[in-house]
Amino acid sequence: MQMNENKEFEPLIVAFCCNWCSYAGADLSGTNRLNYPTNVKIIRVPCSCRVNPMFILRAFQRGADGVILCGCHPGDCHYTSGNYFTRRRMTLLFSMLDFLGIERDRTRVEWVSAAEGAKFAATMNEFTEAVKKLGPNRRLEDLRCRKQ
Amino acid sequence: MNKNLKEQVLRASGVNVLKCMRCGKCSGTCPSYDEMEYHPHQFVYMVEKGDIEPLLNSKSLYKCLTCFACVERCPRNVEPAKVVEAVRLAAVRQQGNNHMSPAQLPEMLDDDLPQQAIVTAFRKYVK
Amino acid sequence: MQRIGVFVCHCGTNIAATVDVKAVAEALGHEPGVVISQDYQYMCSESGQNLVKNAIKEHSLTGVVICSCSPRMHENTFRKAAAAAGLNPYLVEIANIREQCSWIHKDIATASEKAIILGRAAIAKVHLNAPLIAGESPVAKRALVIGGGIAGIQTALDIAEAGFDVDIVEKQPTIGGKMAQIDKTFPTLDCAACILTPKMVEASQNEKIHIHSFSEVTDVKGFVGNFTVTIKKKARFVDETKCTGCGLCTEKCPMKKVPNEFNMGLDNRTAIYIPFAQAVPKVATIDPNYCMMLKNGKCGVCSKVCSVGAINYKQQDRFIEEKYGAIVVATGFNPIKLDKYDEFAYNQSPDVVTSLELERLMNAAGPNGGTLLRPSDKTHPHKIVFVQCVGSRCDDSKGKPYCSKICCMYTAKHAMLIREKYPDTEVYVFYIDVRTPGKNFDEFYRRAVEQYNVHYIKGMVGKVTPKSDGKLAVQASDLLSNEQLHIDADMVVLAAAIEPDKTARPLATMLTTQMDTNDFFTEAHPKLRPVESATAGIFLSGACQGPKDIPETVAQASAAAAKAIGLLCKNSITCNPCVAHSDELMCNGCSSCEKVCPYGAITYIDKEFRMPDRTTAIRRVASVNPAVCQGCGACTVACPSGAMDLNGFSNSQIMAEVDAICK
Amino acid sequence: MQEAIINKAKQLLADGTVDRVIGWKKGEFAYDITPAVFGSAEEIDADFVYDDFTSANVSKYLVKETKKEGKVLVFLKPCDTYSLNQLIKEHRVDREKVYVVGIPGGPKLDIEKIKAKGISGILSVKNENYTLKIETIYGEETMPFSEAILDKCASCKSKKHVVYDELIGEDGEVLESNRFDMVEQLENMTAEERYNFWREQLSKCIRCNACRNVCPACTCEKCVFDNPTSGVENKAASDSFEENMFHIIRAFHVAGRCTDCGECSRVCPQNIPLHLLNRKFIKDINSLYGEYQAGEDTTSRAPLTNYTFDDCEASIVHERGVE
Repeated sequence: MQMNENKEFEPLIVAFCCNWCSYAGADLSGTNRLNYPTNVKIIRVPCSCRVNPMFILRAFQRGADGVILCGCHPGDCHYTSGNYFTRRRMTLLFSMLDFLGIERDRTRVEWVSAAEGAKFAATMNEFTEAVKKLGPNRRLEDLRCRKQ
Repeated sequence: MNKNLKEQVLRASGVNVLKCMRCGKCSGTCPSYDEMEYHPHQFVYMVEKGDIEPLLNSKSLYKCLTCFACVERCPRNVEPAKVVEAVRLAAVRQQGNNHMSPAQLPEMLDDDLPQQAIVTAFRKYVK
Repeated sequence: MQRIGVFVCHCGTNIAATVDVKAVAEALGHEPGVVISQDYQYMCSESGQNLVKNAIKEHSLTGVVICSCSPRMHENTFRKAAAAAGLNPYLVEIANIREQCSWIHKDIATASEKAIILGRAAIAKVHLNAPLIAGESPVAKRALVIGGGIAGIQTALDIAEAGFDVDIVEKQPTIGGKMAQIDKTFPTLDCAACILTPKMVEASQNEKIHIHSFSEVTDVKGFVGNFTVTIKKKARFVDETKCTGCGLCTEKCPMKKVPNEFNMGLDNRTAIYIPFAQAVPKVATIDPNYCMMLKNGKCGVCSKVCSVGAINYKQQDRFIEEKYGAIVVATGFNPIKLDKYDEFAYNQSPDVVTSLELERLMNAAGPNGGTLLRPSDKTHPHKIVFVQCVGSRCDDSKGKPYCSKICCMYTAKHAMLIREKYPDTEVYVFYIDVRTPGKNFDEFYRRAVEQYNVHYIKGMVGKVTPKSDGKLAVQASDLLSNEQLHIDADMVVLAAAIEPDKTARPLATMLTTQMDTNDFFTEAHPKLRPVESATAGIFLSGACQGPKDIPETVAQASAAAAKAIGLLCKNSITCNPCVAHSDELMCNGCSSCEKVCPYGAITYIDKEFRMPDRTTAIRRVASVNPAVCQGCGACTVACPSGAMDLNGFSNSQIMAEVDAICK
Repeated sequence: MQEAIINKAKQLLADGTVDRVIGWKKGEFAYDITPAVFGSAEEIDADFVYDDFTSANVSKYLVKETKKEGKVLVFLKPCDTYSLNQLIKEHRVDREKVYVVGIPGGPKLDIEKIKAKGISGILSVKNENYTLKIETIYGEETMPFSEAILDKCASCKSKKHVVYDELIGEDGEVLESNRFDMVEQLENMTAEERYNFWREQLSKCIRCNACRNVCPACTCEKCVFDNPTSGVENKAASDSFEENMFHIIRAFHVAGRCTDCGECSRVCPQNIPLHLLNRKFIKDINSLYGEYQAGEDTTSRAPLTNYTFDDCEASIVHERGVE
């Protein structure tokens, strides 16, 4: 997150991508030279079900303005059932964050297959825009981690 | 093709005609088949195409006994009898178009006439 | 103290055009623990790899970060290079600055900035990487085939051919399965028995193949290469080793009114029986539901007539345990029950039969010795109506949602055979679509129409009513001529949908394999791994995976055998070291992790622990089998105490990456 | 009731059915009832209490007690039986080592509500026909029973014992409760209002860990917040984020396992309505994945270790309710 008087707010987006579909989808958008903002930084995980809610909170704590989780489409999980668990976990986690008054648009789950390079880029563009509109994450930040 | 009419029929029947796999079991099972100009499977197909006017004007509408044999036996749960019923309903609603208009009302007012009859007259039609 | 080497690749201009690689190498060189940071034209080239290898040796590196293309491209390349230089390959991390940076961004400043952050994240992660050693697990050189139909027989023969021992477990008293009941096969019309029975004999005579007939799998433990299976050998009250299959007992048995399941109940057998003449093993079995000796102790005729003393009324179920390296499931199919379809009068008239019943009626070894007669009055039928898609292609509430695949072809076969043998018989086939996608299949169907004059009518039978004169009133639609037909038929044949055998679901639970909603086994990948289940070491053969005809079944059976042989050939299997592991001190034994594991890799053991107050207590803790775990990490999140973690993607590693990115 | 319970405890100790009894004893004050383990009839005669303040759920004590030799007798109110069942399901308690006697449940009294009436120096509280006769050092006071009942009892979900060896008194039914009303109210606020509500509540948290320590679902050998290698170790919340994180993670860890016994809010010294977080999860689970009551049985799959192919997507959170 960078905030400057004369500079537009640039959100920091952390994207967790499963190794088999979404990370490959991200690679494909690179191969096809499809642009998305540098704000997005990808972390590779074996499966979307590896993503612990604690990682998402940690990202917000350390200054992320949005967190997006990408996995294989339901039914296509490399590990057959991982993303089904992800779906339930994240639905409940996001609902809880919403319940606590954290802006909904800071979190998202998107299913991106290895063939959907275009969808990956579009999703990242869209998500970055949405988070940009929200402004810096203030409701779920750790003040000690705020950068000056 | 009459899109509104099709939508009306689909909504009234609650049937998804796209589920039909055109096996013809409905017509195979229909006891009034020979009385009908359009047969149960044709009802489903013609509604899907939006080709509903010929059905509205066909006597077939009133030959369906609503015995529900086709509903019972349709392998894909399309429920043709409900489509027939919905088309029948569409026909009933359209017939004559001679519903009463409010302008006619004052002169018809009669102290002896029950109010309910007037209200009903708005909805009803002369066959 | 960590000594980390960072290597930034130009990838020609692929990276260098939009990322200032020199600046990235410079910036990352200042990260904690980094002792050398270099850039190079092509890191994946021979000389690039040598650069990495030399640096590992020169600087005694404890970790390597390569900033280059996607790890999906070259992670293995650099891991191998590290291993060659004496560094554990799992101490290498890749920062993806090509696909996920240089190729998507245009501005050099921001792209370089991002590349530095990605590099930092990889450095933060590699700080926490632990050397991992891929474990090895031995492979038991024996395969189990569950199901002794044509699929199981073919698989067993192929595996035995490769020199491995194979056990076939078959729940019926004989192997052979559905194919043994079939009369002729499409599209060649050769007799099923003539091609199947030699294979049955071959299987029984192959010394590598061990047939457990009249047996069931009751328990499966273990994992790929190392399954322990319990097989229940059901009591058949006949000593298999003594019985010669002479059949005298079956002739003398006084209890002759037992429905003969091999002939689909169309005739009767005796309480002690051999299913059919070519049965393998050719051994008698006593049906305890009908045997008077077993029911009330009165009879004993079979025991008296048996010259070798094979009858043993006191025989008990026996359980044997065996170790296997691979398991092939070949549980096959059954026609569905037709109770739901009243309109076809299947339960009201014996002359309404299923296609499999018709096979028996037409079979030379069947109840009528091969003459087609109506079951009701044993007269010759002159008008036969075939109904396709009975229970197939239905809405879920009405039947099976899938196409049963084989019915179109066997119906054409039946129609053709009847027309050939009894030209005075009229045959009508009511169809929705005729599906003949196979070699010589459509030609076969066309022959039925053109050469044998079978009446194919597009439409469906709506109602069958048995009449007082013994005829069956068939009411059907003819969609092409738009009329309703009324046919007085002598017989109606229903092409019943097929479904997986009832034993498949409990078996899937034992094997921890997956099934679809129709109880067909799910393959590991619908296109690229069609004969493997998602569970390592379990393979799928034949109709247990989906409806199939005989050639397809045999093809898949051999494919499954090839996969099983590939596994059995190995002395040991190398395991992926990036697997989950549980910290026993923290584990609660709550079973949450086990419930989300798709591979059944987690078991629980009772372990003694010293408690803080110096007493000892037995606690239940999770234990991950590294040979079975595939490393998805579902368990790590299900675990509330954080006892479960994943090698290579540990909680602390991922959090270090998050921190580095958010810094 | 107290007498019947004491007699039952002594009888089961005497005939050797059990070796220890988990019940309650008086603390410093009459209303200060705490769980206790009794080893003999004498100890029971001396200290055992069961009255309108005996609200503590003792099922969690079985985790430790059943690790020891012998069988343990436990008296459980209907809500407590759900907790025990959940512990049995998660293999934290060996059912064989527990003898469960089901006893009638509340409503129990909340001393804070009595004190809130300005009544202090309380010596004893008696319920006479649903009027509380409160003896204090300043004389006797009265107030209606209904105004002093615990919040968790006011929204009681069930009077049914889901696990027991025997019952004292009659078994009841699962009740229609209004327990989700407050969650719904919050859901209908704007995000801003919700944020302010929770900041006000959670900022009171002093991280005494009472909620965690009393929670029958929080029985980890070592809590992630106490584990220096977990990456989220945190002994004291020094920032608003940490106040939030502790409670979000705790609620998430018990999601699908929480039986809604309400102990977290009852013991919170800062009166934070923590149960609302758990109820939010329960409400979501019920509406998204079908009715599920943790602890109702010992075999069903918990919602978070289960799935269906057509579960809703996480985006449902973005689509419903008030932004």
